[in-house]
Amino acid sequence: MSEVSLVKAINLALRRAMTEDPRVVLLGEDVGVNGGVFRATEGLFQDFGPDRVFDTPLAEAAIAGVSIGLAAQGFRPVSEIQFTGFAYTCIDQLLNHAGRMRARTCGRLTCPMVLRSPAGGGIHAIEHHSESPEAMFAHTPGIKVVIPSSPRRAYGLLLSAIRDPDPVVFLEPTRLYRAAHEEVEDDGNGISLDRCALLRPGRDVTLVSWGSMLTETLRAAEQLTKENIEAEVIDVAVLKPLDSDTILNSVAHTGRLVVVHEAPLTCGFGAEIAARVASRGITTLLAPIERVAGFDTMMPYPRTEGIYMPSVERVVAGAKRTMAFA
Amino acid sequence: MSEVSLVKAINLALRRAMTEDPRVVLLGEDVGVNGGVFRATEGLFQDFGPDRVFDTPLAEAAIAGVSIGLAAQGFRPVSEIQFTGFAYTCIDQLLNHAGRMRARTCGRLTCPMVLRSPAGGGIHAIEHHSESPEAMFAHTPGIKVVIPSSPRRAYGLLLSAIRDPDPVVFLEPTRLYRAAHEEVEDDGNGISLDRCALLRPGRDVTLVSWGSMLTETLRAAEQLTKENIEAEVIDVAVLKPLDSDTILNSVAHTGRLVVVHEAPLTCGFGAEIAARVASRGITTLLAPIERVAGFDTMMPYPRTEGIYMPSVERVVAGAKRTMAFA
Amino acid sequence: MTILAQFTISSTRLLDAAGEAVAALPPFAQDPKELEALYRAMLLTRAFDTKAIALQRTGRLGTYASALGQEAIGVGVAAAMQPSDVLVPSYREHAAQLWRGVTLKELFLYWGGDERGNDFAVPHEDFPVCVPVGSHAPHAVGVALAFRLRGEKRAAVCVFGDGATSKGDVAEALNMAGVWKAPVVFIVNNNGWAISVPRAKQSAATTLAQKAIAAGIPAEQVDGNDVIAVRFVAERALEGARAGAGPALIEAVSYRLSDHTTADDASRYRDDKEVSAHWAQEPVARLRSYLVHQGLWNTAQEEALLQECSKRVEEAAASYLATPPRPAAAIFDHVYAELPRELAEQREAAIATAEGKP
Amino acid sequence: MTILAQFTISSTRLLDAAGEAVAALPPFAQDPKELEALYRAMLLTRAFDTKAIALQRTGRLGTYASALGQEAIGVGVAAAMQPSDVLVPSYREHAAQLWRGVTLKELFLYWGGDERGNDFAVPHEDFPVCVPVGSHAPHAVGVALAFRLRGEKRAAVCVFGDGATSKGDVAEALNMAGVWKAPVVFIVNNNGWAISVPRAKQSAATTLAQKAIAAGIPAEQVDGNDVIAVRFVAERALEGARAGAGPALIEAVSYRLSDHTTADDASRYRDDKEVSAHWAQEPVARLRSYLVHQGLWNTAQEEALLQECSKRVEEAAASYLATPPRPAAAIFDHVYAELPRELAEQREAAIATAEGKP
Ligand SMILES: Cc1ncc(C[n+]2csc(CCOP(=O)(O)OP(=O)(O)O)c2C)c(N)n1
Ligand SMILES: Cc1ncc(C[n+]2csc(CCOP(=O)(O)OP(=O)(O)O)c2C)c(N)n1
Ligand SMILES: [Mg+2]
Ligand SMILES: [Mg+2]
Repeated sequence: MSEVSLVKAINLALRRAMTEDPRVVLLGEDVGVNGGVFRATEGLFQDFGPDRVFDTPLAEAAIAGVSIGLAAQGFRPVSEIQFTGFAYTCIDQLLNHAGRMRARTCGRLTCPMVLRSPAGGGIHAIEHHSESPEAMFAHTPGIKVVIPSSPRRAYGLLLSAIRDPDPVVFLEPTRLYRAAHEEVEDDGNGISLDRCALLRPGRDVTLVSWGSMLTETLRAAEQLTKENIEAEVIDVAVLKPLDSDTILNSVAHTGRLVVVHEAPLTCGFGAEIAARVASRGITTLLAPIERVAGFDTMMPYPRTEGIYMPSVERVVAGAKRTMAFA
Repeated sequence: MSEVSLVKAINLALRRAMTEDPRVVLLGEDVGVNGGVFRATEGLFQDFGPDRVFDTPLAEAAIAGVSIGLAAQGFRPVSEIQFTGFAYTCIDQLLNHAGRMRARTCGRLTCPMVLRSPAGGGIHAIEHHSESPEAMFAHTPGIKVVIPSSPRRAYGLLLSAIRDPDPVVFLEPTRLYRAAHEEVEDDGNGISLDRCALLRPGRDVTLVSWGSMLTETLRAAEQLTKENIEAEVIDVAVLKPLDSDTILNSVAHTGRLVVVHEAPLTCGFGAEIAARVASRGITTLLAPIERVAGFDTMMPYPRTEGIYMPSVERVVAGAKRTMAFA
Repeated sequence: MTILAQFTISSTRLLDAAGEAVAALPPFAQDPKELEALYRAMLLTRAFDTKAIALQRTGRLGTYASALGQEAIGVGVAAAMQPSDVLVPSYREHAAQLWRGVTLKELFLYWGGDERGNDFAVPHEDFPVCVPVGSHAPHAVGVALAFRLRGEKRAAVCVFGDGATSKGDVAEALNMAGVWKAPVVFIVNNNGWAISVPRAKQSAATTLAQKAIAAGIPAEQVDGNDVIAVRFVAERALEGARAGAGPALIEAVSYRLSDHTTADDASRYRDDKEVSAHWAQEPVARLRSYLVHQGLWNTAQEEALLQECSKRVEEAAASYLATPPRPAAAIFDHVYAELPRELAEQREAAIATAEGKP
Repeated sequence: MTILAQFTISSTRLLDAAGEAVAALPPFAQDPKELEALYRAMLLTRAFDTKAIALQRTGRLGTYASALGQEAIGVGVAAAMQPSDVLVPSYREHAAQLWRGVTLKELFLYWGGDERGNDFAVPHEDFPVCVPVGSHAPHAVGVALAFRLRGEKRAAVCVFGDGATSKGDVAEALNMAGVWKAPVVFIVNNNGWAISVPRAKQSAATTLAQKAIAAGIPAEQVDGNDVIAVRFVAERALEGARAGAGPALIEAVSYRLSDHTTADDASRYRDDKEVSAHWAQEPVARLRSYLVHQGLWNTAQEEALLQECSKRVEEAAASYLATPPRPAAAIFDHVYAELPRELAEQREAAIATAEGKP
């Protein structure tokens, strides 16, 4: 067992899923011979052939729409949208069709599809390549939304997403594709889609995040220990359906909550978490709920991208504000 | 001055805007000779001619995209998307272009456009005609999101939206188009886009809503008086940018908050309001924040639509839960 | 200047407006039973249409889209399909749905606002009607691709209107179908109008068939009021698709004799003279004249058929009206295969509210 | 069967690969100054290209999309435009942008990740490059519609790639332009590849020009490595558009001699032999041969021009590198015309964080 990057873990999960289930097919732009612009599908076209892995013309809405047709026919399409900034044209298909095909037909037709897409910034990419629209998908009934934060979790969550009988939007943190390394056992074990993950226990403040922002969040937790603040860190991982209990239980014993995300603050998924705690967990709160998030601006061009991205310092400051609160 | 319906108020505002500013043009499906499927543009084609009001082919993404081109050239396009369920294909244009054209070009090119669309359910419409995606638009930097709740407010808010130098998504509550009647003075006065409206003062609990759900919310407030509960009712009206202060000030004296909206609960705009109060207003809260919202399902077909729609009873119950809380 | 490519769009008509054969009829048209089946299906559709509008006018059905005048398209196309093919229809193809085996009651339930109207026992793999115009075109390509990948000799049929041809989804779907040689036949029901937008303002293209040229797909036009011609060209395209020849597009030209839907008032934008002129072209009278001239049909049979159709429609309507709405909890039944915890709580709340204790 | 419509797609080439005139050249080509201007612009683009790649390789520029081999398209099209026309380009049209008056420094700033690279002093109304493929096509239609509504004799030019022709946005835009007779000319820069997807897998259409047939728009193909031919056909289409003849589409066939971008490695999916074969077609050498044969150009001039270009490029690069990034607060400067209260608070937070006190 050796250390692999997050993108390699994705690749392992795809290979495993295709091996165990002939209904799994991959489609998207450049996923074939080229193995995907980030190499997530590397080698799969060569090993499984053109009937299991196919390049599509440049048309994201149709990639989603064709996946719906394939899924309704019993295939398990895993489609790649090259960057999440180009997935906005898929929202109509996801919202008007994938998310409600089962309900519209009383279960007669279903949509077991996965729409994968690299998301998030911090890679100094050209404009439109650093988007974090997870909240939009999480607002869509009938859809599941998953965001891994490490190679091992990427492997297990993607396997579960592909095996799930319903449509899953699977957002892969581009920033972690090569940066994150971890030993991953290719054992075919999925990770349940109905639970958040506790990454670090702590008594003083609960830090909740997902995807690449857990890097800053965990670093912040480390720094806080220097000031004798023990932060508990939760990786939401599955934004929809949301496991509120794990978060509520944590806040119940820490009394403090900081939600960290990269998407713009307003209507980001942090708002949903804050709202649930402000409803069910309010009596356990000892301080205002803090959201450390991207600003309500577009992702700036690379030269000033760093201004936008939530930093370790901002997370630490947010946590301290909750501690300082009397 | 006579009573007019909300859709007539929209019509008056459009006529006024076109009269005062030759740069205002209307485009959309069936907005011409037919005057719009809800008659919002009735008579305008006949009076202003084919160079000011034009029917488009059936292509919503292009309606948004063409509006961006017109706006960058100094026009003030007001485009109609026939139903909000068909506006999802506009999200890419709004998010990747309209909302950031100004920022991308450092102000050289701008997007003074309004995208109007009938939204919401309760009209027993066929599927896809009863959507409430306001939160998705409110998550989009550079965009403003406005939702009127009465003929007078529709008139003033639409005028301000058309005069605004930035892109505005203007969602019109279909359910109120003909149901709501009010005296509207066609005086050309706009209503500021930076303030919420206090519709009803009260000391015990703050009920916050927007659009057609204010009908249920105000009725609920009436019912609550019978039990000596005085509810303060706020019409958000402008979801983005959000005037948090008015809401925080209200909660500061009532100590209780119930947010009411028709969109699915998860990641609805109610979450953003709850999150802001749970951050800035937490010390003033005497009870958990309640959200009375649509369920996380698709809008059911007409026969069971009523199950989905938040009812007066649900709002009353929510308010009472906050009051019962000790 | 070098010429790189040339394209021709041609049109097929076998029966003229008077019901006279203007060309050799295909083999199936030699069989009276086949022709009678087509005729019966068109009449049943019209009977359903009439009843649906009556129910809507009296508040017992939702907004309804009539197929009046376009029955030959749905019937001709469905008759050309094999049961194992899959139909991916728009909201105006009741004729095709009925032929495929969707029941009158299921249609009433759908238009009455009940999801159970989409839960067809037969045809089990057909899609429900698509309301967001054109957005179902890529679904049909996916279905066709599934057939190709499994090596099945089946085809998908996607029907949409003239207005839908302006939608990006349709262009993207046509192009993908072309690249992948997917066994799918696209049918454009060109009824001349997209609500108030006439065909001429929908596109500067001379024909809508030529939309397929952009995708490198063979295309042709057919007289959509001539059910024999429609079935003939559709059969040819479907046989090709099942045999691996790839996709095809057929523009069936007909006319919307009704308002767009029961919510529409076409007199606001359409000249009655135009409508009456098109009544002379309509498909039911056209086939009837042919059958009568051929001595294959008489007034007695007509009478009997009309009664049979209205009886079936009345029974279905009664059974629909007698069907109680689904219980509150039902709206949570099929959101996901398994109800997540957070939705289970919402389900309880919905039930409580329905029972008057929110 | 009646024939309803016929279409022909033809192609224009004036200089062959060896730089021999294979047809009568247009008047502008009789003027040596005109030809020299086209040549200089292509060389300047190539010099910019070389420097941009060098900067990227050394970490001083972001991911960059080279125009290598496609200079004739941008230069030919821009040369056919009037200053008052508006360019709505994709991300690979540096050649056109430079001709239009965008400065080398502005291009470096853009590709270096600085919004100020889009704040052109000249051409003030041109759009910044569009990264979401094809999504700018409707913008160009809107711009063109604005010209028509104001009765201005101006045209919009929208350039996109072969891959973009598969995108719904492009089909919707073409159709609307056709219906409204908008003065817009669409240029397809067909460089044979969409990253790793070859033209043949992008569409089953014989030519990409025929995409316009779906919209009822006149279309033609041109040798995109022949700058004289490109300018000639683009001028003809633009004059028509300004004169009210409506939109047109031109497929300019060239080849992507470089990787897709500096982030791409084309050797993974493309045969080097294919690339070397296309070097024989490239536009710069082609025009140079013609100029040399005509006695209009010699090695001394070539030397001087190369030096002049690299000097200009080096100066612009130095000036770009010497430009400090914008301050933290700048990301809030142009979100809206006026900064809303909620954003003012975020702005303070950003400044504080930048100053180390989050
Ligand atoms: C994407 C989308 N936009 C708008 C509508 C509203 N609408 C319903 S039917 C229709 C016209 C469709 O015309 P056509 O495609 O010709 O089909 P027809 O109704 O004539 O059969 C419109 C605009 C819709 N349902 N979907
Ligand atoms: C809508 C969209 N999808 C995907 C991408 C990622 N991407 C960037 S360029 C490209 C290929 C474009 O090919 P083409 O249109 O031929 O233009 P070229 O790059 O060859 O000039 C892709 C898929 C994008 N930028 N936009
Ligand atoms: Mg039509
Ligand atoms: Mg290309």
